[in-house]
Amino acid sequence: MKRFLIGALAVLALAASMPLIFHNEYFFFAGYVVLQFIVLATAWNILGGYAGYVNFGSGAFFAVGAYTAVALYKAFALPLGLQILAGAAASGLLGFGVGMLTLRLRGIFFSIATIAVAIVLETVVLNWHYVGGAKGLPIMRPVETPFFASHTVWLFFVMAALAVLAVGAARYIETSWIGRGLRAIRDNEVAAECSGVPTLKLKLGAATLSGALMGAAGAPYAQYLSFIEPASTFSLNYAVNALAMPIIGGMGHWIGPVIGAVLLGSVQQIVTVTISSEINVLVVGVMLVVFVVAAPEGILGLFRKLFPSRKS
Amino acid sequence: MTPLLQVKDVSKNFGGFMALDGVSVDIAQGERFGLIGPNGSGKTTLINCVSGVLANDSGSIRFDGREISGLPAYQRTRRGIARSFQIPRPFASMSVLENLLVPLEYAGTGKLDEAHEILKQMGLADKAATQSNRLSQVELRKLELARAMAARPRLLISDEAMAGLSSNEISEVLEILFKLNAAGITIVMIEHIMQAVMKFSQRVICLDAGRIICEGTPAAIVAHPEVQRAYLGA
Amino acid sequence: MKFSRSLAGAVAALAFSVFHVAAFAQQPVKIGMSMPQTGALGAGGKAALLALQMWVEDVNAKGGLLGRKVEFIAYDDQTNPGVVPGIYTKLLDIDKVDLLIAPYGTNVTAPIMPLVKQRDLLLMGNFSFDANARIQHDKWFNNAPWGAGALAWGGTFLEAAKKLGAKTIAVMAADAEFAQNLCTGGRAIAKAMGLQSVYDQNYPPNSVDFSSIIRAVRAAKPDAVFICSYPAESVAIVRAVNEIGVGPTVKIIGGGMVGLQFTPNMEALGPLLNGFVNYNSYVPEKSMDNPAVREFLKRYEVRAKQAKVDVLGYYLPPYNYAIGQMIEQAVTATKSLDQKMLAAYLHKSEMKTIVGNIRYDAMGEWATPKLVMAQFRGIKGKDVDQFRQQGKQVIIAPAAMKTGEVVPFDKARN
Amino acid sequence: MPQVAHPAFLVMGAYATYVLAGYGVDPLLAGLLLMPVFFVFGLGVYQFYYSTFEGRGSDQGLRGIAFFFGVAFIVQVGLILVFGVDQQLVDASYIGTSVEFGEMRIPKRMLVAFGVALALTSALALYFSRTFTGRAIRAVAQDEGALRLMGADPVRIKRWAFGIATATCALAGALLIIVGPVDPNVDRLYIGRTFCVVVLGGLGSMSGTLVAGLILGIAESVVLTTAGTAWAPAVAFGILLVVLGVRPAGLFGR
Repeated sequence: MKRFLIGALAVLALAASMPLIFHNEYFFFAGYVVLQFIVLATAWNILGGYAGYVNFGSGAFFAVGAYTAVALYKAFALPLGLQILAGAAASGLLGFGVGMLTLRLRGIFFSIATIAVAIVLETVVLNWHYVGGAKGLPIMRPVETPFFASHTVWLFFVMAALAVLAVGAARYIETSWIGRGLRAIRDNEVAAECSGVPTLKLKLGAATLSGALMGAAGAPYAQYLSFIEPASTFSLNYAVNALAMPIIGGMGHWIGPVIGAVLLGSVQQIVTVTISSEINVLVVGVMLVVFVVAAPEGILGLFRKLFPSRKS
Repeated sequence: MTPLLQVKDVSKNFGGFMALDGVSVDIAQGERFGLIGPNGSGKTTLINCVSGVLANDSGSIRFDGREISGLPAYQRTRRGIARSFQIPRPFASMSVLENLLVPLEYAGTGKLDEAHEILKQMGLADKAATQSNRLSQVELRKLELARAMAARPRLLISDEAMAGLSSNEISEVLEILFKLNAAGITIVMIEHIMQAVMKFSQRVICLDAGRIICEGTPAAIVAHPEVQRAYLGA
Repeated sequence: MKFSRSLAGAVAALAFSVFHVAAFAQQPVKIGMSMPQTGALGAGGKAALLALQMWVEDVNAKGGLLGRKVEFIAYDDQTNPGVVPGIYTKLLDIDKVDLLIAPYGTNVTAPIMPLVKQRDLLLMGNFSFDANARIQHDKWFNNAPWGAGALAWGGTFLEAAKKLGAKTIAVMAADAEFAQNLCTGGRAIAKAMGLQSVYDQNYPPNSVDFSSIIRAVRAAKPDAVFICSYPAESVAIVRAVNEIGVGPTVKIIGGGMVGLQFTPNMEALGPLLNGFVNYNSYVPEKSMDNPAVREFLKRYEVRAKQAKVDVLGYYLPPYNYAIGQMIEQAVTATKSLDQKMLAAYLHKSEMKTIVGNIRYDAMGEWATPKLVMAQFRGIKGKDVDQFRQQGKQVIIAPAAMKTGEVVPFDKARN
Repeated sequence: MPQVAHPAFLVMGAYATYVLAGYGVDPLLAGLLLMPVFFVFGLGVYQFYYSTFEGRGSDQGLRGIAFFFGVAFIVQVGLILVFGVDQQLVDASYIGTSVEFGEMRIPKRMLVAFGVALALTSALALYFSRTFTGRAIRAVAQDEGALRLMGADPVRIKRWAFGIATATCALAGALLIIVGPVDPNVDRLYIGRTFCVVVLGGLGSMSGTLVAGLILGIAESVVLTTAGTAWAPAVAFGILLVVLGVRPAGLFGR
């Protein structure tokens, strides 16, 4: 635990000192996206990887965070910190609600319900004119950002902090009794229940936390783009990436989603500079299928196979 | 003294099919109890209702004098009802030791020593670090029992723990169950292998088509004409 | 043989690059933009892009800007507003462009307005409608013939409706930046004119089936139907009107239907267009004849055939070429790429382009709008060349450019 | 076996029809011609799925779902790469004209689609109730063990069912593009509609499915005319969520 804490602080310090090394703002613009995917992938993994419930609607949780933040920013000019908290709360609530509705049923119903929620909410936002409806809403960033070179750098740092928080939470869950309970659910839900695991409560908890983290990741989105619009905020790409990254990285360990997000996220960011964005999401889809078929334990699994002597 | 488990008029209906039809039975503290009956007679349904995997449609189930029929399964486990499964359901991604840690942490004492103790008792001590999907059939059966024991039950329900085992392995498992009972744990055994049930049980009931057709000592049950008809005639 | 040929090629390339270095001793002037090349506005965007490329070639043939070669960078935004901010950030931070042109269309321009305002950059607008109304950026110059507000569209259309004796109106509009801006203005004008609204419906962008909406319009029995739509929807609406029918009460229909000006759409719809009254930037009528545009279109057509884009190129290409001309005039006059100086010049000077002389108002819109309303008439079959003839798109307003009187919808259909 | 890739196959069917229509083939005929091709394709996909997941028996739930999700996504992006994000449509004599009933004008394309869909559903219903394989397909959903005892191989039956489902997608895709223009992103909407209808009707019930389809269609058009078209996409998913929450067995389930 101590080592992890030190590591986390080191990552944050590194993030804060990035502006000293990199002067091109685009680095932070792209880095933000990678960090955002770390949060999303880690959040997805808490429910998907540990408990085995596949969320297809990560985009919706992300968007709920983003739009909650936008609505509050527009109405009360809330500071970013509170926007993130509110976004997390709203998406957490959404996760809880969807969980209540479907977590008692077979896993596939939960998955379908998350798609359903994504479309219903997208329709709601399309018709919600206060936050721009279908046509979107331009957001003016605050003019001054204390301590940071620019607003993008500041947002980069915020997202880095969220990523550390998310990974920390995932790691805590994984190594504690909660994680063992979730894994028991994934392996055999009836046996878990008969071993004293309160399966519904645990799943609801995981769905809430997972949703909340996704919402937190979405909250700064409008400020990052200085614009928000439903189609790209609810984009299927978030859902696919949030699911592909942990599966490709390896679902069993907290570092898996991080590896997946850093790898896929950076590749996509680099590729968008040169190649069309279609090809780059196609790569994600193909990699997802290839890994699911050929390397079900992800990159981590491959790594373990190569170096079997190393434990865990 | 009130019986440990009181099942009264319990019925369960699956879309028009009466799996249990007004079953009543009391099981005393410390008893070795046998449950037999042909395939589809409702044995597993009954213990599913007792352990909370299924909810009974009517009737009452009391454990230690308190009504439990509305409770979810995990709470029943925490109160002291543990079970093994007919088809082993290990937590396949975990090691044998971790399998035990789940009930230990959620329903038992949470002490790691205890897990090792149980593994030793079950003869699985040297498999503690093995991943559970690499176990043999008999080891899986033992793991089922060991995991149930880790919840520190007062009532252990063993659902066909011996099916498919050799006679040596059967006596091994029987021995374990006798030892657990000697330590004060009430045991309900569901079994197809008659010798084992008859050797183990102090009292036996026989279910057929969701009803109890007879109840008594092993010797009396074997002699009962309805049992003979149910088993041999069907 | 093969070797020597490739060697010769290499020598030639080397010589060429040496020549390059000599001719443009400095870094090129980079001009960047995103352009919808696929998606809803793709058909128009591709044509517009070709015109801009033609300007880049022309200006480089003349020796570039400030003696430097012009390098033009354009990305496809797929008409997806969500990707536009990322593209412009990349243009500014990775490609390090000197000047920015906005993508064609309001929906894809709106997302970058905060960005250019924050960085205080010059942005040449490209057929946007009221994109700057909220942000009020002082370095925005929109090249579009309609000016600020909806008067140039709604005013002329609704006056024509009045002339035909309309008392009631139905409004249908896409729920997107452009269409909403326009129909909000249109509603206000209709109200001021005393037209009674009997049906008013927004629909989500990229709707496919309009049969139920057209049925509802028919049931409301309006005299006029004002439509603000994007290309795919415009086409679908024209088809649905033909299939379901809007009923005998409707005397005039159309107004703000983007996409009916694109040649591929005109070709595909053919006679289904008859009777529709729609805005346009250029139609081949006598009153709009302009030798500069004619000359440009002649060159454009050759290129368009090769590139397989909109062959007529009436709607966007001349205006996009004009954007290039304005940049050229401002940079040459100020001898600078400084955004402030360029903006100041654009504000105070008259810009001379192939689409006419343009002056900008304080909001960066055309001070004197020049938008026409034209009615499709007598279109037969799906032959492209008929659209080059006069009388196929009769200008019914404004009065100064009128080439015919508006005809009631059902009369123009038969 | 709830399946998330079939809506993508549906859109694929629509695009395949579009390509054939480009060579002058009538879209309906194109749909029929595509059925055997899609059937074989479906067999192949299932075989692959079986040998990598079900056969191995390991953790098929999560990875199986992820696999089909990935396949659906690849189909969608592949279509975008080949055809672009633009809407595509086909032309035929029954598209763009309508039949008049007094004041009402009903587009012929709708009548054609309705008729063909009805015929297809009836044919499938007959197939499932009258033939051995059809009944076996229905049985496999409930009890694989019993089926084995009957002497049928559940894997073969499931593969067959998958093939039929995929072949149906070909014709349904043709209907889709007859009814209106298609773009690669519509499959997401159809995931909702498909599952809504199936869950509402009760898994495995043909008549339930038909009734549920009608209910959804009526609900969508009611919302369309009362609340406005902007709300229509949410209808199917809204109903689906409510059904999942209230009555997961479906309207006609036990």
